[in-house]
Amino acid sequence: MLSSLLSIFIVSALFNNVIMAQFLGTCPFLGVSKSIETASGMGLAVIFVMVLANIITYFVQLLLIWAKVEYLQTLAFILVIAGLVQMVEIMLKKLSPGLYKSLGIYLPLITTNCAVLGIALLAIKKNYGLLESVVYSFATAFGFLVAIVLFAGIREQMKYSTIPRSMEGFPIALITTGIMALAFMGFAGFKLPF
Amino acid sequence: METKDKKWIVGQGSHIYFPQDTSKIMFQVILALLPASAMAVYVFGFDALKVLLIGVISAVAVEALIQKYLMKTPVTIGDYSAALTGLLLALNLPASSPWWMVCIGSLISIGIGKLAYGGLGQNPFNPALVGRVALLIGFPALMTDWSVTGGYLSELYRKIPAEALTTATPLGFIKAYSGSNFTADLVAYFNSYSINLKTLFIGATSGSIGEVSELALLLGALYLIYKKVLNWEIPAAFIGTVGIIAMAAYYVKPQAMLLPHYHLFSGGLFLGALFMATDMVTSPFTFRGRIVFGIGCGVLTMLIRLYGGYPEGVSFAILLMNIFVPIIDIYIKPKRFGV
Amino acid sequence: MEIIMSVLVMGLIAIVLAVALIISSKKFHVPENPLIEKVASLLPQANCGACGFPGCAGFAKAFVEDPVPGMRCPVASAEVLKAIGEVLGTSIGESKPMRAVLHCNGKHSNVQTVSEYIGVRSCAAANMLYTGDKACMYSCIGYGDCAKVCLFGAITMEDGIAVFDAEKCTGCGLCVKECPRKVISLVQKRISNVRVTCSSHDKGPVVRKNCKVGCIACGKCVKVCPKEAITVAPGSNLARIDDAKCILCGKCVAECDVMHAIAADGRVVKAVEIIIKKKQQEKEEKQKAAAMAAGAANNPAASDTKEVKS
Amino acid sequence: MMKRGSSDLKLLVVLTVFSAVSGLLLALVNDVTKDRIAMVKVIKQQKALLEVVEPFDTCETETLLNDPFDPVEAFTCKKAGAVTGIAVKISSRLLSAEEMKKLNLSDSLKQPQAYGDPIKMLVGFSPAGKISGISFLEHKETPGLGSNIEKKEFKANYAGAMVEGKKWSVKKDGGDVEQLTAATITSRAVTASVVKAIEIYKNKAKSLNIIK
Amino acid sequence: MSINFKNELYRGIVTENPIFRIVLGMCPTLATSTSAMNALGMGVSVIAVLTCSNMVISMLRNVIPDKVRIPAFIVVIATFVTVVDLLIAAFIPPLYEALGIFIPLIVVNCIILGRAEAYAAKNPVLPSIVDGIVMGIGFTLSLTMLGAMREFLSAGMIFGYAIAPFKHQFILMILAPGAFITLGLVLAGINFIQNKES
Amino acid sequence: MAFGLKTFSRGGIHVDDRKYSHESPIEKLPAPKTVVIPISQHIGAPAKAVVTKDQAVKIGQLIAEKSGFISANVLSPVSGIVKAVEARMTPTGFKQDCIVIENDMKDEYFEAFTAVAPSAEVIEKLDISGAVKAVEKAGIVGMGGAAFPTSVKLSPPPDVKIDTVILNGVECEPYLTADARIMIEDADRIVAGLALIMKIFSKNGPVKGYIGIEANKPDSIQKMAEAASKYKDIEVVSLALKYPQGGEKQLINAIVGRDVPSGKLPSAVGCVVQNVATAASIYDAAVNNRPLIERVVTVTGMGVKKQKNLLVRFGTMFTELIDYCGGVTDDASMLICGGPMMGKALQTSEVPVTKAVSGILVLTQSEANLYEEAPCIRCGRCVDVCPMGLQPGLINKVIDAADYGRLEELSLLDCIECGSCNYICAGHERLVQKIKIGKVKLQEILKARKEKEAQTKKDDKK
Repeated sequence: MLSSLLSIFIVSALFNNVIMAQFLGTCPFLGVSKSIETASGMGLAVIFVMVLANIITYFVQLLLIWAKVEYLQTLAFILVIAGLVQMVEIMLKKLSPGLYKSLGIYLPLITTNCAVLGIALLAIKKNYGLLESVVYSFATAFGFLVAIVLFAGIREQMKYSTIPRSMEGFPIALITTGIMALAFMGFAGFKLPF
Repeated sequence: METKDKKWIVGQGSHIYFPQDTSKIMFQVILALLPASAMAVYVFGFDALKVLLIGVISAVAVEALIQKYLMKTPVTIGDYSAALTGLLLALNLPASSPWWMVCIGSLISIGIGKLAYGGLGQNPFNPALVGRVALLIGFPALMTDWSVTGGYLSELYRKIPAEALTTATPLGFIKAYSGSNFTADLVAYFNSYSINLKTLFIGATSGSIGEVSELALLLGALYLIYKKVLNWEIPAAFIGTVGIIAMAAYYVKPQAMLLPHYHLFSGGLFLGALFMATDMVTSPFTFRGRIVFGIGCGVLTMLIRLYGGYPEGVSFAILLMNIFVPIIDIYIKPKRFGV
Repeated sequence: MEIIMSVLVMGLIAIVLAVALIISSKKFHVPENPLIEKVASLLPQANCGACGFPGCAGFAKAFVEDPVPGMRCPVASAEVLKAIGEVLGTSIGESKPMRAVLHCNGKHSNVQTVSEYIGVRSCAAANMLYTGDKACMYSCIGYGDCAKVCLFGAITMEDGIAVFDAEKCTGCGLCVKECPRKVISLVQKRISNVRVTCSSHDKGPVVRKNCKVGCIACGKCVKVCPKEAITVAPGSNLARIDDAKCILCGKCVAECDVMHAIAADGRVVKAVEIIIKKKQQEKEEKQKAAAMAAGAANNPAASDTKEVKS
Repeated sequence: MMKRGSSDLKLLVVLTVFSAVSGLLLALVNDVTKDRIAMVKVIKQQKALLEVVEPFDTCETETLLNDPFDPVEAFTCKKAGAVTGIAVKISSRLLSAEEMKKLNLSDSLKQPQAYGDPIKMLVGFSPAGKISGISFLEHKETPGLGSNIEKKEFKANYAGAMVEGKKWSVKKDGGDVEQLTAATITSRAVTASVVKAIEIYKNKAKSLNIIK
Repeated sequence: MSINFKNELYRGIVTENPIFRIVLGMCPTLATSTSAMNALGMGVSVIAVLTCSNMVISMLRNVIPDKVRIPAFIVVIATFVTVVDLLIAAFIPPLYEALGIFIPLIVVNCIILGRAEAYAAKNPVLPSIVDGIVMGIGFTLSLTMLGAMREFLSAGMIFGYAIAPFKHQFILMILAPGAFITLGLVLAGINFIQNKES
Repeated sequence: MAFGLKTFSRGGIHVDDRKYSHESPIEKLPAPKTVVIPISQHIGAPAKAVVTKDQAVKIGQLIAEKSGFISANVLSPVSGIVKAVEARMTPTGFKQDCIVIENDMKDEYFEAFTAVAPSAEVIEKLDISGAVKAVEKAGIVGMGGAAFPTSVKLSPPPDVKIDTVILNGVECEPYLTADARIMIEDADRIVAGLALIMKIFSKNGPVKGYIGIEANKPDSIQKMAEAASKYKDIEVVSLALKYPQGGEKQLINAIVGRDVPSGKLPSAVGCVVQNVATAASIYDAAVNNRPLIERVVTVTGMGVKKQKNLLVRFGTMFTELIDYCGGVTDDASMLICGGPMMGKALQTSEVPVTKAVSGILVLTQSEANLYEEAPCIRCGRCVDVCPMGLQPGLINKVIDAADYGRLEELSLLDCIECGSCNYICAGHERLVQKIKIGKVKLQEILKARKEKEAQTKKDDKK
């Protein structure tokens, strides 16, 4: 049991990295990666929301199955996630201004982070139980955090180089992501020993 | 001339300099790679020479053309960096590589890996490795075609069944093999190719053209260390880590693991550790950072070799560690004086 | 049945959410700068992050509290930006438009060089090491530190000095702050401008030695100025124009005809041309008169040589 | 502040009405499409089966191993009451001892795994004990290397061969199956899965009294 | 209010092209441009969703309170996405298999919410529909272009027709790194041309 | 270079020492016809001129008086008539107020002085209460190059306890040999000076004296060791050849192994460092009442015909020194005041010798670093050689990108501008110059912040 959870964690955090291999969450990845500080803030916020969203959508899914209306999945999930994010933001602002300052400002961005909805849907598709689902979402979000922080490191360094004019901004960011994905291909076909 | 009226040049100190600049460094690295290149030609024959020449020429041409016509900046092929990238890329390819594949590799290496970031010194990833890995993923069949048509190796292969000519490198064999009688089969396999530690070290094995002869690579590296171009930290940490992990793995599970020295001498480890990971532009600034970088490369290499899908992980490991360099530079700083 | 179920489920989720939202927004209400909300409401709310800030609210917060020039929402249309400007404008207030001008004309062709400079091509660096390439210690160094800081692309470097585009200049003053030689100043943005194109405090002979177009503080311009806008402060060896008093008559420009150390742009150029033409005519007339007088006294050939000399 | 209460009510009503209307709309669309989607699924399966077995009228599905994502199934296809073929859906997934037992497979079977995720495949058998076809339903092998299993040349290793006529392992391991260049692992995984399918087929055929 | 459709179309395809100029909706752009056909399918789905949601949001823009603006918009969008999803599953099953999880993810495609916020919430119905169509067309065209490029390089085909004579395919282009690098290079090329013009 | 010699622990470079003039004995240059004396030859506030035009002065007469705590007197090096007090070019590279004196060649002294030969007994008997005053009066400043007023260094705040006095005879700059020659020819005076300094500090407890000399000067070491053997508690330390060993912090680290904390003075670890030439002049001032009017200057580099060590009066023009050495060669291209690492390039040789001028260096084209900047290839050698543990390459990039806010985090102000990074740089990047710009910008930022803090404090009080 533990080893299967660990394997879920490693596979989804590294080998099947949400950005590098799955194309989910690319917008915030490219947008909020100009400095390591904001990137790690975004990453932490994603972890927070993704785990929370996966827990709640797990129960929503149970409700949908009970009512035999599984086709409402997308609609119900996104509604719940949007509402959830908004609520968390409001509550965090009051309850923990410090945490809000470091995480809260990233929360609205997460509504449109397709990784949150995508992972919620994928967890259902993979038939994960509650615990697996939590580990899965945490690992994926952790993979996002790692990827975005590393990417932000490279971008901070690129600030000091003279990128050709046509390459500035999105082009070079995309190419960098591409080469990072190239390196992550080395994890392809990993067979964990457990 | 009168001292009083002399027109002097003014600038900020130091006014004298260490007589070893970028182009000299690059040139010396190229020199250091010559033994390995010569060995490649000896082992693989004319094919290897062809790949090496195409690699260098296409890399230099790509740099010159892009700088002249696309970027409209001064052409900097005189600093030998493009030639070095081309040479390293070629050394990382199999001898059977078709000419156009080498050219595509150069285009990716120089165009995307280097010039897209503004040229020498600004690229976060090792250009030669970007090209190599892109080719490996883009043309997997061609990149794992180890057939030879000339040189020492073809002489050697004449004695064994023709079917074996396209089979894998030692590491490739291990990855493809999953028998229960591992060690015995391995010995049989190596015997059939007359591979032993000595031939591995000197270079009579299959593989990328530059990686086969650890002896030639070490010679080049010693020259560079003597010339103070190469830092010993990264190779030492890298090779040391690989050795330790290989040994540990062997002692934990001898029947399923390779003897440690095969891990050291049969893949691209020496080429990677001595010449690719030590690329100054894409390795950390500080001594301690370089140690961390080397260890990281070693760990990732062994992870990929033991559990990954690819038989060889040196290229991926270095490329992955390149991603970490900015973070290493930020968090591992030199120890300041008086703090 | 299924249809009813579907409506019920969605309705239930929505109600629960709405109630939770209402309760939490009431219970956890935190007052905030209303401007931020106003600006945020004008933004596209796509929360795409393209501006580099975490979401529209983050952008609005940063924009209201600590606006940096060049900061903008790449998705919003021009009208939106204008509307945001209006919201903020009520609190910021208008100021007089200014523009930057250079008080030096030390082109490479005008100044002497005393030594060859190697090193960082930056005025700040060169200023710490003598003068760059130029002999004058008060000149524009010409390595373009000002052009580098200009956010609006209003400064270009031509023949070793900075050239300002009056249209693009917004008078933000960044270049004035950046210039290590302090040869840039801000003046009112008017239809044109008259300025002394020299900052040298050297004495006349030194200036003449170093530069073809320096101010030697001869004081001719002071005399000709109808509004007493030009002064030569004692010890400074340099004429300065008080921008507030200057009426752009252009007389000083015409007067400074030896060193050409006062320059004008815009409409004044025409006025100056007229004055110079007039002066020329007067001079010619005078000379003619003198020549006639002289010619009447002596032989006519003498007057010809005189003319050539002058 | 006065407006607050009413605006809250409005908020509640709008959101609820929106969601409810959306639910209604979706339910209607679902009503229209659900039969069609179910049909599409059936057609898809039939199409896949037709690739590997002789034409048939009806087909019985028997789930041998119930797994939500990767079930092992056997299809008995009949035309005019006579069995025209048996198809086995299987994947290269590593089966536990318990599962092996359930499938009635001997423990000695090798189970090498594929390179990527398990390769799902459908192996069809003719009543005469010939492999009538093989098709790969889903795989994540490296494009250009492992993905060459889709090629006719590789499939020819299996399709058309008699169940008993071949040594079912790759040449590298001393068998008769021509492995793919630089994709031994994949070839091995496919072959091992085919062996499992053969065993299942044999059991099934025995129970149907087609072979002894 | 008269609408010049030609101008609007130019806006959607060139000046405000969602992928190349505004750089929105990266996830589906990268994931579904593996082949021209997939890209086209995704594009058509986006056109449908974008047009419908723009229309409905524009109609209801005065009813929706500000506080639940985003949830309400998302509900509208999600509804249409699910409708499209179901319809594709029922009537174009091959496309459904190829696009997989990315159809539900149209919900969080920044383009749709972005247009809803930036345009439909402020404009009358007809212009909003036009905006949805032109933006959708811009998205579709650029996505298809990318898809065609990647398909050509990786398989030597466009829309499934083999047209390239070469034997070896550059498989990298069909994988994740190829997606990022191709889009990066295309954007750089557009910048290059633009810089040259100005 | 012998292995196992003491040296500092972090960074540093091995430079070819090129001490061409090491063998040539100190020659006395005749006093010039006109001397130009800048009123500011030291760190700190400029002195205030106390003479006027046409006034007659004698050797050792005060012509500019110290103004402020960190400042130094300026004495006349010749007897003659003050011709002008005006701005002239000085070796700092800028015009400064100078006193121009026409030499009447009479060499009359303003005050009488003695000629007591240095010995341990002399120092023992000496009443040191007036010593610091005498040093101050004589206008002595550090003669290693920094020109910090010596009297200030000799009178630390009462709560600071000094237990180690280090004489800096390292002369780690290549080319320069002035200190090495003084140590050979004047060892007794230097050691006596050291003993005197130790005596000044010994009122708070025992003081140990060290003389640090690099191992490439065996003759200097031998002479100094001989002289030091006559005194208690003085040790000559032979140091491994490594630049910048002459830096105060590096020298303390090399000899007593203490690290001066960032932003602090050597006195924080109980140390005082003095140049050897300074020690000699301290002895002269305190014991013999001799004013500081001349110093030894090395004229060297391949750009001058003959490399020499000259004893010259302050105010002598560089031109005269160079011409005395046979003038410049045709390919001479750089004129440097000081050593090649930290010296300042000059635009003209028409500048006077001041207290801080330890050498005049004329470099030829092949010796000098005349390369254009090439891109940084992150070789990391600058980080390896930085004696202060900074990251010059990164600092360079940060400054290039005008990201000045990050400089504080990179502890830029710790930089001692030794030029090691500049020397080693594969891209010939002008790192020191960049760092100098960065320091200015960083100081601006720090100042603005301080002002803002003060403002908010004020507001809070309100």
